[in-house]
Amino acid sequence: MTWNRENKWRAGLVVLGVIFLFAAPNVFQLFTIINMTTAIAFAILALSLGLIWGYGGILCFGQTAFFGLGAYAYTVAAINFGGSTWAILVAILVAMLVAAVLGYFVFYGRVSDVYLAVITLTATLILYSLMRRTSGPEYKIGKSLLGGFNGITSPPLNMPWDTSQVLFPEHVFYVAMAALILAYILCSWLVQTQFGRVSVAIRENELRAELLGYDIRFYKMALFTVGGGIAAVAGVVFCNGVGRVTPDVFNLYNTALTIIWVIVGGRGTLIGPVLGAILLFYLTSSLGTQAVLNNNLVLGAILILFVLLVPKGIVPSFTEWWDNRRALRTSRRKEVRMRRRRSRLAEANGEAGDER
Amino acid sequence: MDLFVALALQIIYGIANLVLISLGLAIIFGMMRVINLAHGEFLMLGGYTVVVSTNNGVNLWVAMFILAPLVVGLIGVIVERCLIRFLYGRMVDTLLATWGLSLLLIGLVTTIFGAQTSTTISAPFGPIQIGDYTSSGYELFLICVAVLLSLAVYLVLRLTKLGLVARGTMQSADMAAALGVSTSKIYMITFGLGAAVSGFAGALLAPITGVLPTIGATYIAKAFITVISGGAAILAGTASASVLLGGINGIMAFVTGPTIGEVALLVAAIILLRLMPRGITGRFFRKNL
Amino acid sequence: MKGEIVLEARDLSMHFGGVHAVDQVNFALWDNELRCLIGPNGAGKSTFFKCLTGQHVPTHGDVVIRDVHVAGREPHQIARLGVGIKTQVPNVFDGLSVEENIWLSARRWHKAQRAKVLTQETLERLALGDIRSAIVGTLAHGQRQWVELGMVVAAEPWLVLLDEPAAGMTHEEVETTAELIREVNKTATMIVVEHDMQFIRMISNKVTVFHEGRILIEDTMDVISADERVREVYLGHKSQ
Amino acid sequence: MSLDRRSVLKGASAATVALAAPGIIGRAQAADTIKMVSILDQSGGLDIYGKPMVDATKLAVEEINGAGGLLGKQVELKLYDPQSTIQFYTQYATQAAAGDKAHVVHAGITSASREAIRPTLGRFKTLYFYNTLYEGGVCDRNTFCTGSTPAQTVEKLVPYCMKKWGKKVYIVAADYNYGHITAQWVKKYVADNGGEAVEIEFFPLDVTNFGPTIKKIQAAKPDMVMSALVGGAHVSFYRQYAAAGMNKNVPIASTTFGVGNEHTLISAEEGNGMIVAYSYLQEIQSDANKAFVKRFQDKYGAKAPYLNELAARSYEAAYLWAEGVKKAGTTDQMPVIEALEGGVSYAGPSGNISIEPKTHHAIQNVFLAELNDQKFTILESHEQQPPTDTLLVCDLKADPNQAKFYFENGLEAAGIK
Repeated sequence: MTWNRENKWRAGLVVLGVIFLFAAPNVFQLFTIINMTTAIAFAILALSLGLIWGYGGILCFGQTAFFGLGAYAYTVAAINFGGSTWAILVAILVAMLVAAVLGYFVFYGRVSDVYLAVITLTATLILYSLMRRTSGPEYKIGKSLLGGFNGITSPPLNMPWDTSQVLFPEHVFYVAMAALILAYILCSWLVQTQFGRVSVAIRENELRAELLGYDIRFYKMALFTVGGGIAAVAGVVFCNGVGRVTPDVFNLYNTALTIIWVIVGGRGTLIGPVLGAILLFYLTSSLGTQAVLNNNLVLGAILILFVLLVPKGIVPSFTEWWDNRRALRTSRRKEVRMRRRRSRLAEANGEAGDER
Repeated sequence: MDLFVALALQIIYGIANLVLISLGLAIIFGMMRVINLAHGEFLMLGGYTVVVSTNNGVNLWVAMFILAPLVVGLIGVIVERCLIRFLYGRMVDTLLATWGLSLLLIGLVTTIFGAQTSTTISAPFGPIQIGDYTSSGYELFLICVAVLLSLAVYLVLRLTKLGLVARGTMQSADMAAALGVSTSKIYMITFGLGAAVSGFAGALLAPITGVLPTIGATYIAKAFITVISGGAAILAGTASASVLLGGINGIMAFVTGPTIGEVALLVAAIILLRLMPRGITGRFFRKNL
Repeated sequence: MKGEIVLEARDLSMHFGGVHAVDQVNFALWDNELRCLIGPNGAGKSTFFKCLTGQHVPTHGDVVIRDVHVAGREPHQIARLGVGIKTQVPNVFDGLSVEENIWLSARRWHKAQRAKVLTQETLERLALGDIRSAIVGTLAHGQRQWVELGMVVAAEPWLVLLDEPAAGMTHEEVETTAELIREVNKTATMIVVEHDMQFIRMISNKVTVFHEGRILIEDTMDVISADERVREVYLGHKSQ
Repeated sequence: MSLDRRSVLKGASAATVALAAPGIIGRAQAADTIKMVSILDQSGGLDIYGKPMVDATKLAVEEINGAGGLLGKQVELKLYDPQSTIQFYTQYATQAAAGDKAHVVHAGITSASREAIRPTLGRFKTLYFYNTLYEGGVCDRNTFCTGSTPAQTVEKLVPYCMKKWGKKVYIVAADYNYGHITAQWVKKYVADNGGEAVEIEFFPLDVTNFGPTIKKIQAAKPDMVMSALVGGAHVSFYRQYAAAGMNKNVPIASTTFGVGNEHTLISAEEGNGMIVAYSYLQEIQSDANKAFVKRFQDKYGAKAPYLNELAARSYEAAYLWAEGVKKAGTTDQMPVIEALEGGVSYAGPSGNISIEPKTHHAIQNVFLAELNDQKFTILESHEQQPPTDTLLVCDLKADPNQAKFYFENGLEAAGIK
């Protein structure tokens, strides 16, 4: 089995993540830390899509649906409960429930490929259309008004079961980073379980998996549901980072962007989407601070160059380069050794050292 | 009765509108399995060609029927040569590439022309009277153009070598390659053709819509949903999905209001794809183009 | 010799539009049998096979496997009855290693510990040990066929349905495959769809001949090869 | 901000607290320039509004510096482009307040963006100016809303047009908070003036086919249409309306048409006869305005966009803030707020503008204008209009510690009928 090497990498990444979690607030300025929360939220969202698309082959063009539902459910629940602890759970459950229902709807109808992409996209756009028009006092869930296009102010996180201790935005960073690390560990573990490996098998060949007796509809639905739950966590982190949730989370731009993060980072890896999201977030964010060139122009050009130069995405390209380098080094070492041996032999035989 | 006629005309126009904004995307997707996320920007470029050239004194019809398809078609060919052709067989990467292209085109147009460009054109033909109601004569004209354009695309696909590849690809994605014809050239022409049709559509809509660099975003989702709901067949798929979705949208928009109209279109698309997981033409009209 | 009937097709029909690919076929398979289905291209044997395995929902009629009515069931439900299925085109997990392919099959039915052992056994049984960590997509056609056969075997099915297991193989590979099939038959009842007569001669003596969607004749290989009608049907299309 | 609360995560990193403290308590005073941050969309769908605002802001800062700066220091303008995304608004607001230690932030186009950054800027005690016309109702001592609100524009526009065209009004509006609330104001003013709102219809921001609605308008036979449509896609409404010949029969009035420079995006014959109400129009015939327009066009040349209320108000608001700083003699938040509340005024292109202290909204001139050949002709002007809508709910003098948006959920929720 080839898990060992990958797991070494993964463990290394987790350690790096933990170091970053504690070191970052000492290294970076306050606003950098606060703003990181949003980037981390996107990273978790990308991770969720990386899991279901990269490992399960489910091209979901509407992962932000669960992200947005998570954010909304958290906000509404936290306003009603007056605390965040149960609200987080509600957020995850709501998103997973919707994912399960949508998953049942599409996978048991054997919708796949671009058709699946369109259904998930459409579902997201429906949420977008509906949430935008919920301004007014008649749209409320419990104590929380939905707020329409302007969205709802999200109550900040508090310490578990202690609503008197509210976290400041700079402290939410810890929660966000911990959530990212935990989600990463969860995904890493999941893809190695029987469930994860069967999911990969389904991605590779649906018919074969079926003929082996696996109910691929169930596996896909289950994976989709897990992905929805992780996306909901991302949503909770996001609305804490931004302090607000608006229907924009469901718009076309954001949902397409999620796909772009995963492609940039590399499908079939878990760290790839995470890096893709963070990289593109900081790229667009730093583009916004310059006023020389149009942002779309620069970003578009970068993405086009990227797809031509790094076709497989960052992480797979890096791994390939690393492997090649190592293979090259070992083969070179071998060659040198061989050459030495040959020349020694030649010397011993009293012949002229011949290169060939 | 007048209302009924006027409304029926309106709904037919809604369908023609969907056909126009989707057809270019359908050609490129149907033949090359490339999902062109820059499709909305091709429409936008068509509109811009009309606005900019009429501002510089070019006749509206010349701008619309000749310049727009030509300019956008040419841009399509350039894009195919410089970008898309490196990505064949990598459908997912074309998502990224065309998304980048979409941003690039928006940025380019904004940089050159600014966030908005003044226009001098308005819809030709004026209104037509239907009893107590008036409809736009131009919309009637667009309905005819949509029909003729579909017919033209049908003939191209039926009678040319391009059409042969198209039919091959629609049956099986690998088949086009297996045909052994110079697929590279065919693909270039296809992409150019798709872009030209999109540019033409954008030009046609220019007199009755706002022409802005960012306007493409309002088209792409609807076009994408229409094309995929239609299934693999380029014309039959787009046409049947347009009729279904456009019809539902038009009726619901009139009965309940535009928001519910939009949502109804989306819900219809979801239900349709659940019942027909390969789109309308995955089940019906299989042998059609 | 004849035990109980384990698989039965009753009045099975499959129509595509106006084409009757399978037309009112009645078919029975007895325990421990190794039955070959033959017929020229388009005779309906592959369609019949797909109806048995759940890849097609028959237009009429029923399929009964050990008293379970399976027509219209999903392939995985049929597989769960203990049926191992190999399709015509090699259906393997191209992106995974040989070992993982086999393991995925074994693990479906067994606990982790047993699955590991079973995977090992299967690799040895099919002589795939040398290429165990190779990525299946990089293997030669014949080897991929064997990997798929391995996946079928690793599940320890009591009924095995194979669609053209020797297609596209070299002569030597065909012989090996025949050996494997005889080996598998020791523990499982089998149906093999094939049109290579020589191959059939190597593995089976009872043969069902399909022609134009119906069963033309069902008998031993010797009788079949002497039969006028079979020769006629075959000579027109394919001479082996 | 007790230590108790912060000790929450003290195990994690004590340094966080140390870092956090200066950001929350106050900002370094050693800076030798005065920092003004502008966060406005220069790309994405909202750039039609944002770009002219940015251009005007740049001109204002340039002029202020040209005239010797403020308090003897130069004003440093930092621009952020949130690219029409909410999360970047929060991001840049945090960066401006905690990172750049900005003395003032001028930001936000949509109410959603304003609501996203208002709490952040409030928390870091960074003075905030919102210069867009909007639905009214913000009541926040740290925030100054300088754009026009419905009581200033709709209230004047509706009676004028009803007198001219008739009492049956059909309302079309963008399907989001702004559109809903503006529609409610229109309905109220139509009723107040003895008219009837026959129908209110809302449109998602990305609708481009208005055919079914135009048929509905024909069926309802109103005397006029009141539009609160917003954004690039909605420009299509005016064009399709004209294509059906409706602009000749049922005229349109609007308080949104023109701020995205829509009147240049439709042709002359499509737009002729429409009536709008704003607190600024490029065509205002005062000397101050003519000079302003000339300076603007000299700076940006042929590509200079039309100067609408959003752009001009961004310019004026920069000056208004500068006047506040001059009067306060410092850039510190509280003194400047008090100075602005204390009757600082600025005579700009639109005339005199000052801050109404109870609401922190602007007292400003309002103009009604008719569109002719892609240019507005001023019909009426109303001097020094107070923000009577927000005044109904907001009194910062009585309760300075509130930071609310009263109209967040419509007028009824705010107790207005």
